[in-house]
Amino acid sequence: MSMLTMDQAVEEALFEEMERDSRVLTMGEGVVQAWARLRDNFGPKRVRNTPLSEGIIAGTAVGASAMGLRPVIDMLCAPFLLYAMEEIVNSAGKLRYLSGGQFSFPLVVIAGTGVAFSLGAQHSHNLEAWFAHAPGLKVVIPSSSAEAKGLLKAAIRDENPVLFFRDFLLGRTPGEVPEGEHLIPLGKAAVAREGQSATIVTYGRMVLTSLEAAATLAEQGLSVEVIDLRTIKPLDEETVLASVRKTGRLVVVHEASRSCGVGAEISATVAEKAFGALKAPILRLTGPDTPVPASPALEPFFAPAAPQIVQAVRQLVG
Amino acid sequence: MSMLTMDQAVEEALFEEMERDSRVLTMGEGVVQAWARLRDNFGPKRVRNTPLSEGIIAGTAVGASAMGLRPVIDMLCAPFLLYAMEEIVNSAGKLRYLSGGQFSFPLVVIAGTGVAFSLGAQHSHNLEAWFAHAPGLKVVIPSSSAEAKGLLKAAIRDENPVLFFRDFLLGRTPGEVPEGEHLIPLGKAAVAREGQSATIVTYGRMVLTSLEAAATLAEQGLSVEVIDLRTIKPLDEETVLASVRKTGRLVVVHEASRSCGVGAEISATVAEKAFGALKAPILRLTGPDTPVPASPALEPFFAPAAPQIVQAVRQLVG
Amino acid sequence: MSLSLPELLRRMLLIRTIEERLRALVRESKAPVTSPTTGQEAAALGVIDALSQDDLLLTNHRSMSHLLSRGADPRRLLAEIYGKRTGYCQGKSGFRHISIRELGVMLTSTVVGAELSMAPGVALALAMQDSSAIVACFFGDGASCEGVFHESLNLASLWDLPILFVCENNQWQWNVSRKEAQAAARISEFAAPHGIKSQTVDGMDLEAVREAAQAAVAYVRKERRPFLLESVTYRLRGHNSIDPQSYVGPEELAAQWARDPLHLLSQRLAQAGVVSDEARAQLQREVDAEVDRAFAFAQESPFPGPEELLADVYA
Amino acid sequence: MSLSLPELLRRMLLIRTIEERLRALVRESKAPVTSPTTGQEAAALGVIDALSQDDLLLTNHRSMSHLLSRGADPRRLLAEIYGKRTGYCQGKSGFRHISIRELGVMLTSTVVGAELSMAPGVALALAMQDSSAIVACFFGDGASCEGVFHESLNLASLWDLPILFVCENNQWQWNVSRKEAQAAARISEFAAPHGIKSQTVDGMDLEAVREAAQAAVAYVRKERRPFLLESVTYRLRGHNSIDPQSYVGPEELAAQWARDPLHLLSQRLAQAGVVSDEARAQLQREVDAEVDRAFAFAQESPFPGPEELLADVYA
Ligand SMILES: Cc1ncc(C[n+]2csc(CCOP(=O)(O)OP(=O)(O)O)c2C)c(N)n1
Ligand SMILES: Cc1ncc(C[n+]2csc(CCOP(=O)(O)OP(=O)(O)O)c2C)c(N)n1
Ligand SMILES: [Mg+2]
Ligand SMILES: [Mg+2]
Repeated sequence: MSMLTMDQAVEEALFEEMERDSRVLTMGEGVVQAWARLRDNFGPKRVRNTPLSEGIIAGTAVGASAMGLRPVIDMLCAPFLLYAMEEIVNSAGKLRYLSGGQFSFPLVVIAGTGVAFSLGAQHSHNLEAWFAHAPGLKVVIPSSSAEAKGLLKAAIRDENPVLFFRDFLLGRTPGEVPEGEHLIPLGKAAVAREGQSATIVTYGRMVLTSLEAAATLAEQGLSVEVIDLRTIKPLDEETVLASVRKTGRLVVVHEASRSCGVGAEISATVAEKAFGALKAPILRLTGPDTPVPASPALEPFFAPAAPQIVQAVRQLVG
Repeated sequence: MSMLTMDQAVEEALFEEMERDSRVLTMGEGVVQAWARLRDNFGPKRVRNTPLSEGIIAGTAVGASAMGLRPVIDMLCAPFLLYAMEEIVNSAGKLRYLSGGQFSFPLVVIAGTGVAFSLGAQHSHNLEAWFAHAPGLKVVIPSSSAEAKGLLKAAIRDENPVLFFRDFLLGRTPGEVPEGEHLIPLGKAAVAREGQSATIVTYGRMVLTSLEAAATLAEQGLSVEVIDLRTIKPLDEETVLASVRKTGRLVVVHEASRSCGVGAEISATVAEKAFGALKAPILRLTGPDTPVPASPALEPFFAPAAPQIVQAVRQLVG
Repeated sequence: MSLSLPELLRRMLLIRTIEERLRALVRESKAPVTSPTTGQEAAALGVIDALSQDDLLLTNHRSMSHLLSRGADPRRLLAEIYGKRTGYCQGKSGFRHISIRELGVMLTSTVVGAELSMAPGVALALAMQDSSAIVACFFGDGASCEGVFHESLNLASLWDLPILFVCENNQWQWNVSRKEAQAAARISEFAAPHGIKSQTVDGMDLEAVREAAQAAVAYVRKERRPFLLESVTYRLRGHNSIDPQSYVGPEELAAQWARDPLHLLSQRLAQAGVVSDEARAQLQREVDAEVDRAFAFAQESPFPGPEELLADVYA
Repeated sequence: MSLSLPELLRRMLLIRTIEERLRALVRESKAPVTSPTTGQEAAALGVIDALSQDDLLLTNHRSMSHLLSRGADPRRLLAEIYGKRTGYCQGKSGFRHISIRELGVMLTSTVVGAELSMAPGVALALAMQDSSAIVACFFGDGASCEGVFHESLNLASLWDLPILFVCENNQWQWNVSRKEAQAAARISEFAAPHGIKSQTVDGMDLEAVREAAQAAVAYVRKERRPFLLESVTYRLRGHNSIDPQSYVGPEELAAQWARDPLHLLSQRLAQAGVVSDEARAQLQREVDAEVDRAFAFAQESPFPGPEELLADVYA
């Protein structure tokens, strides 16, 4: 075990995979500075600064991955992905299918997510739901440095295009990370905390907020289960449904806006497949359907906070 | 009343609004040919063919609308919007908010949607859920020529950016359209058919498929209510909730892929706000989480069909 | 490939014959809609003839000339167009995005500009694998209106990528004339500011295209640097096989048909005594027979089964 | 605006003083992070001085010089940077996307390239309203790597839009050197293929920039055609106010500081006897006092209330 921030864990995962597999290369604006250790060890051919051109960065990853390379591109902030949607969604997500399986696209797109540092809506915009809605892509969002390492290593080894969202705040938060070969399979959620009377399904930084709420509820004598999805797509329905069948109550928590978000998908899945087990309405605590404000006075109100989660759970069991 | 295809109804709405308001102009690849009547009547300044550059088409609409013009841009097919996400989502959707309300963006983006004509996944991709998830935008999808006219006229008069999705098949289907001033307010759903034992919530072309299913069910003695959302965002929760409170059963139907689609949002909203009224699980019938195949042998299996809807409703009431 | 002039003529006849047959059949709804390359055969064939077998191609929605020039089997090609299981993409693609990996035809997209966004990655892989192969990226004049065209040129120049950018400037972007869409006089002029060499050639003259392409290919292969070749050609048919071209002036169209690359080549080979009119008539008969067989194969081939809807989404 | 040389010097002092103050305060966490325009004051001021009041501007994340040159109130500007209700955007923006409609500063986006995508629409509106005003679109060398730069140039040329494209080529794109990101020698060279006139000027020399800008503005206003002006300047500070610039060579940085536009102008005005050293010291004292008041206003201003989170999403 070593203590690493999520950003350090990402670099460690990249380092190990680049050492393991010479086909892995990284590209992006400033990756040479961000991942100096990679540049020093693997050289300029495999760690490439790019022009400020998100479209061609993603398109290049698509072309390179079809040829057998395993590119990892850093798009910095999720909203910058909007210049690369054509390449990620129309090309990487569809050309395997449209070609009758002639090509595969083992690439990873890293993008920063989360409401932080008064960045405002053009840097802070949680977009994971979009990539879950589009076909042919996988989506992961770690909630800790250890998850970041394990999920990124698994994403790099996956044969499909994977969106890897890195939370800005967690990026600077230290946490224990297993040394060496630490892999977390895509598509498997984790039970972050076991409980009996209600289930909280969440992911990314909201896992910490939810665990905080669960601790408070425990003091109040309420045992709550917290599920950390880890992978948004493919979704680990089994784990979610099993928990809800046990507790009968569900609160979904995420920072992204509400309409057509991941919370809607979780809620709808449960309302269809575990309806009989439900003892109460399914609640969603999410970011509002607004852009993210930059003012430090407004920013803290965007994401759900622990007290709201506590209140929501109490409302369900009340 | 006159019989018009949806495409003709769109042109009629544009004609009337351009006549009414000299600030309205249309831009896009081939609009001069697509809307020859507009070009003939309103001239080259207000009906502009553009370069094959979706990004700048959308960006130009953003800039022009902030200046008080009311641009309507035709992006042809929804997947081509992927070149314009930055302009639509980061600029049109966020710059009013980030500027503290200094600007508004009264623009309309028209895009073709739906699985049709063996076009394949790069022309056929239903993306309405994305724009519902992003802040600051409105989304409408008509299910008939009359709705197309009424919703487009209302969208052009709206002070906000509106995505207007035009179904390819309905585009060529004739239907009765009221002459002149026919407006359908954004944010209001329609009860396309009244019923007691179950509610089908749907939109766009799937309204026709759902009504077909409802007719079959009626013959079988089952009265089903069909709700035509018309506007995807802002969502008319009241109408949906009122219907489910009456029937106690809900099937959501759309052609778009399942994960994080509009159906998930409807289901989650009901599972939270009308849970007490639910007598059965909420079912979603949607397109699969796959790209759209071009083969005429596969294309018909993508969208939900009437028999599946019939079966789903019977399962709920069974 | 360096094919003989008679063989080059045969391929042009094959392309023309298949596309005109498709246009005839679509009117009787006996064929799917396609996007004819009629008029652009020389621009495609001249470049592809200058490539070697291990070079890679990217094309787009208007690919018939590229695919057949490269040696695609007309039977599997038509089967794909008909959406049949025996097609190169198992029927999933239809005509719009046909890629044929076994022939080095990579990653075809029908989204205009996508060929340009993917080409650098394909070339980067060749560079990192120390291959001597190069990438030929075929795109239209309309694609050069998409910003990603410039991003692609910049990256190719910056990273020394072996890409032959081939712009088939056919003067049309769907029903919009290039002049209405682009201020630039020549598309090749966009290369220089990015530090890329370029040339503009008469795309109706097969031998001129081939000569220019041979020089360009040699440059890209030797220098491992990009090059932009613009072929000035013309879309003699509509945007697709059911487009009546009502927006094209009849005089303009007539003038362009007078430049028909197939006619030009036939004439020249006849005059040079390389392929006599009789020999050409014989070639045409052989081609007709081959095309008959190909259409029969495509029409009689089985469709994919419904289970295919869910196949090949993920690897 | 055609300000007097002493007033131009005063504005440069004001910009420099505010930004250096912000850099000092951010270290004590008494100010938010910002992106200094230090080194680029002349490139901004020289152009904005050549504009008239009814002309419109688009800027980006590095806007301090543009906003203060245009006459923004330092108090409301700093209040916005601090996220206060009294800021130009009611605190919603922070420093990254400050637009000031009352000064004609439109639609500021922090997404690189967005200024270029929105400028044609602003200019189109002016054209359709038969206004004599023009649009000045300020962007960085990095923005010229985004494809939309070329889409913007093409449309502006094609539609005769009155846009003065102003590239502040400061040699850096965050921590990436321009040479590592762009093959082009000069960004102004991208104009010609689109049929647009251009000029490259020394962005450190206020009078040179102003002279070039006056000619460019006159051309755009009279011809109703776009023009591309490239100012060769340098980002003397980090990408943002906490960036140590560790990736910049010390000799290079020293050499560039020797070109400091504020120093150059002060020197020139002193030598010409227009603004003596004493007069400049006096100007500096006035500026310091103004800046003190502005920071006090910003720091003491109220924050927006929580209800503001949901305000101004829709019109
Ligand atoms: C991004 C995008 N926009 C629009 C279309 C619709 N479309 C298909 S082909 C075409 C014209 C393309 O012109 P060009 O690039 O010159 O190729 P050509 O058809 O002339 O071969 C258009 C507008 C598309 N497929 N992709
Ligand atoms: C589309 C996009 N990509 C990346 C960023 C992150 N970013 C902010 S400023 C910047 C550098 C911009 O360089 P340039 O355009 O030269 O402007 P400068 O900062 O030098 O003034 C980068 C990469 C962004 N804001 N938007
Ligand atoms: Mg063309
Ligand atoms: Mg710069």
